[in-house]
Amino acid sequence: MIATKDIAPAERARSTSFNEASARTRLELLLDAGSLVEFIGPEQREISPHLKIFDLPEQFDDGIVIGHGRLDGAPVFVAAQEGRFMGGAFGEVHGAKLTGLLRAAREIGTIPVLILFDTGGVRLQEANAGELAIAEIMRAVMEARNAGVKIIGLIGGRSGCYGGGGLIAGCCSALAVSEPGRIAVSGPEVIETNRGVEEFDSRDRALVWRTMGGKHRRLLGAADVFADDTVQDFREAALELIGSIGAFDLDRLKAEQVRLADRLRRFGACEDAIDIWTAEGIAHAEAVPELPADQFIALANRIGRASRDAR
Amino acid sequence: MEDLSFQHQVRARADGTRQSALVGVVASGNLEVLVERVLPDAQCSVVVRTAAVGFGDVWTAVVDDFVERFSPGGLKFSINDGGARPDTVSLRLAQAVRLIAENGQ
Amino acid sequence: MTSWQNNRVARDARIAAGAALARGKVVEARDATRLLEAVLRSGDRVCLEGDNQKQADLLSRALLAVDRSKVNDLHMVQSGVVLPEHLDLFDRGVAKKLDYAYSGPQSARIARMLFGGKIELGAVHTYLELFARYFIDLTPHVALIAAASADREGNLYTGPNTEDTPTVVEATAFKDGVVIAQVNEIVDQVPRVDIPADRVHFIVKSDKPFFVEPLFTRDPAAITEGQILTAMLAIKGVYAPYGVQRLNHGIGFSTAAIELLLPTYGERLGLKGRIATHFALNPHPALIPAIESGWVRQIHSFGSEVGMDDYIRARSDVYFTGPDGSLRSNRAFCQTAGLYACDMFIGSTLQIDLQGNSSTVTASRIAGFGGAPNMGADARGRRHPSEPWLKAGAEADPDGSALMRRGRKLVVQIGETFGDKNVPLFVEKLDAIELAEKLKLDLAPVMIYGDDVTHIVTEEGVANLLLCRTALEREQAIRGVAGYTDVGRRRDHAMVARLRECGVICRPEDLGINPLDADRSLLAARSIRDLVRWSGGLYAPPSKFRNW
Amino acid sequence: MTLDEIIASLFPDGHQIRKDGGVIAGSAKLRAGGRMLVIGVTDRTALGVDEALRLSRHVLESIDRDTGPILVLVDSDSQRMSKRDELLGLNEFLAHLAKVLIHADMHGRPTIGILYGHSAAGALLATGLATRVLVGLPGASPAVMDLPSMAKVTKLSMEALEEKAESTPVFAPGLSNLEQMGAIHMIWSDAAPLVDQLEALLADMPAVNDRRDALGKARGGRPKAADIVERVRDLALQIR
Repeated sequence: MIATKDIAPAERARSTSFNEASARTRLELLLDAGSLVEFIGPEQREISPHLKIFDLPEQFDDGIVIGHGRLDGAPVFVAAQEGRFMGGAFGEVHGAKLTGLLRAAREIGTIPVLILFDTGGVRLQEANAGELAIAEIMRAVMEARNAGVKIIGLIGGRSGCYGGGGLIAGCCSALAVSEPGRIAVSGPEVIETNRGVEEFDSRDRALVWRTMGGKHRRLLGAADVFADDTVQDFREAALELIGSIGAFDLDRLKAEQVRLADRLRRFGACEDAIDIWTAEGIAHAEAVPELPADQFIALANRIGRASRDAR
Repeated sequence: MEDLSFQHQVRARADGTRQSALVGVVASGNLEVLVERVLPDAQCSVVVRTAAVGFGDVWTAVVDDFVERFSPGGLKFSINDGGARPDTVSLRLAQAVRLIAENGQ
Repeated sequence: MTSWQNNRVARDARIAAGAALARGKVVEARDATRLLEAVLRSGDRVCLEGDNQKQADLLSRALLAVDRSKVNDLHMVQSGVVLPEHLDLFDRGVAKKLDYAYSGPQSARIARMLFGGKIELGAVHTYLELFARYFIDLTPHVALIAAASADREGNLYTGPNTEDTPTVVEATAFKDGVVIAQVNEIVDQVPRVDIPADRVHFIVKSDKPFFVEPLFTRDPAAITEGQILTAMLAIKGVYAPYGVQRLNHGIGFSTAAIELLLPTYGERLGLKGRIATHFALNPHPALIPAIESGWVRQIHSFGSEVGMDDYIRARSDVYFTGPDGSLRSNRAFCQTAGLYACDMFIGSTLQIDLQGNSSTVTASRIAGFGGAPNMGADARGRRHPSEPWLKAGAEADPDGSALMRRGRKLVVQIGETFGDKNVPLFVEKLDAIELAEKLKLDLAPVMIYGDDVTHIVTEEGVANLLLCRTALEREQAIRGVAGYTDVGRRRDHAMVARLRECGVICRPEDLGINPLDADRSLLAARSIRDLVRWSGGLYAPPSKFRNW
Repeated sequence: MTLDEIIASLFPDGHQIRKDGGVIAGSAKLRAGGRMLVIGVTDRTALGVDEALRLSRHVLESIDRDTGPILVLVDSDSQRMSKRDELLGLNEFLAHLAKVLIHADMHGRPTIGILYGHSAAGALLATGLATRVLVGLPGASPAVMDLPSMAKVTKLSMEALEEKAESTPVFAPGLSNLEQMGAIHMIWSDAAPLVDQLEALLADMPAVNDRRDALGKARGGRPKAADIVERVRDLALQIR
């Protein structure tokens, strides 16, 4: 295959909000122009076999686009969840498409995988199938990484990266996240329901974002790159990560153990993200959410937490 | 859910060479339209699966106007509808025709 | 001997009774109910200030707690019935009769209570009507108002949300009434004097700041392609041909879309400086990009909006501000400005009938009128000319003498043919009529009468009703933009085609607009975050609108 | 069965297994010889950052120190749903535990999960579902999503949901539903000594490859997953 130099319509990618774009548009603009080829596209009509039980509408691609394309000429596998269809949740077919992609990537061993998360977690109406699909994806991610595959998560969609999606993200080689991106296991409403509005007011969106949002995750080192909310920025983040990820081995898991233990020790008693940021030596921690992207990136780099070799 | 199907004879074949295209997403008040170039040039079909039951006559009117206006010969439109408003349906159908008229796969 | 100062004597007696609970004018919050029991008399007309943005909530609760054997059967005369306590007063029998203007969040409950006979209704007014009646026959005996701060003499600072306060105080204080203010804080010196101390008799310091809701914030992220198309049609099909510079916008998403298209689509059409330069409008965050791009020269406001304080302060060329730098709003003056000084009102509604009458009443809700009917009405008393006003007048009466012909205010109804939950905008018969029959009202609650409406804009096109010469033309012009609603599908296609030929109806393609270009990329801001960026960080949106 | 009964029945030849704040850790002697690392969650404890990190530490220490299979006993709540856990990045802690278990399994330390009580959502993903073979004990009551919560979100009545659950294993709680999915490989008998069943499994461990999709297909619980996985894999391999 002849490497085509970056012919992406960078201008469109630069002016398109990743947060707002559809799964397909994200991929079209993220990859080199015209290079996206879908596997089991919508015309195959591989819909969920379960939604009809609940008299709910199906989507032809079951809410996930998978395929391959090129990034600066080099081949990549891609998967993008559509966060607007059932909250991007994992169902049987949705999950199986990603599992198949990851298993192929493991066998090939050299082609990186980009996962554009946009999910509330398990799809309620097929909860058992969805939960298991997530377990299979986690396993497939680790098997692929073990075989040398770089797996990069890009998180900036409107449904965030919740539930099992958060666990899969935790299994990836590296993550890029934008300000509107969120990564967590339990959603804000779930916490409020379980703990009461005094502990967590899910309608206080500033609280939600500073607890789970992209900036906090970047400062914690849970994500390695902070992207501005454009598709072009995520493209550049993906390229940067592909270029910088090293090989996976047991030492990384040991390093992750140390990294997470250190986090618990330092911040385990903090009540709020602002306390954590303050403990990191940030002078006006309460102003972090308002920082523009360039200033925030400079700050995050100065704090210097990353998980690149420790995950 | 309700299934609806419309078949039309049309004046002319739709522009473009692309074999299929997809616009929209299935969500509340929204819909996806999958358009495929799979029919003879003088035919058009629209197949709908909708969450909003009992609006067959509105769909008929929307599809009639659409076919009259765009003459989408050779195209099959498959719709999954999350209860979109008629104007949104018209817009997505028009977007689908535009997208499949582009060059590409 | 006839006494001519009974009211003043009675007022002094009320104040004396209340003074027993006060230190100077200051009364502790815990004594608020006792204060009201001392000052109020059964059957009093009471204004319990309920604005859009500023609620005398502590005084509402205090009034609700009065001993019913001491105070009952009050006649509430207030513009906004918006807090649950406002209606609890009637459930408890503290109040009996109601004259009001707006009941947004309580619209369903007020309908039930009216139907159940819990409330004796005077009338539902527009703001200007109710304010006018404060000075004629509905003058309050006692006004319970809200302000941001007070000094110990009783000078009040209302903050950016001055709204109704000056009007209520004027009517009450100068006609032997008692004015009681709840304030968020008592300070040595107020930032500016909005209400002079000699009109204020008691001050109660609230335990927490009065409740303010962001009513005028529309998240650009929720604006649809349909709303963008409709906004493009309005700009190119109405604003541009009439050259509308002085105007009022409603608070819906369609007008928010217009605000966000001005610096992009409007700029491309070369309309900057030619349209939308002077507004009677609350500080809509969605207008920030247009202001920052130099479109907007001046805005006068009914009230303020949450999060806009710093922005307004820094843009005093555009907004009205006090010596302290913060916004000075005034509902009565802004309503008057909207009525007499604006050439156009554009806003959305819930129902439009075949004559063009519109209503926001549904069978189970009485939201009241607020200000829209004053904005959305031709001002028959207007005498000054302007280009849009004269042009509209000429369209309505092409054969009249130019020197004798009245102009017309442009009253534009904008909306998508189907609203929330696929409810059609166009109906054969307004729910307001059904409601009037059910409640035996003398008058159906029509928001804007059809004969005041000049244009209807939907995603299907623009209908110019000024050009219609017969009732039948008018009906078909309305059907002709009613899309796939039942009303729209029952159009006379031949007549609609004719109306299109003579320019009564303009389709997108007639205006050179391709519906497929109605894309969210046209919006100058696509998120609240974008608005913050446009404002240079001065706009501080409330938490519920954030995604960062 | 109680945890003590289960441990006694699994390891009649002796064990050093301790419980501490809902976390189980230790090792036990296998009848066939050698030892087995035993970890787990008990007393329906919610799995939060602290618990997950202790469990992963036990596994990592054992990887450096021991050989032999690893057992994960599960009677947990869901993940801990709290502000503190999410603030600290619970997703990383749970993923880390799963990764450590998966890595061990792939590198000569075969993993077995035993679900003997409750478990749900993120807790199940990080423990039982991260093992090679997940065994269910009679009476276990996993619930990915509980029906009352589902009723709230779907706006369906409990009766309607229960009726739907009759015809499909795909959403309702319960061991047999998860078994039909392929998530639970087998359900052991509590009438026979668990040690025999454990030894039989260890003697005949399935290959390290994840075959749960095929199980789900064979058992009729997941009609499409295995085929979709295969089709995508084939398509993707063609680009080599």
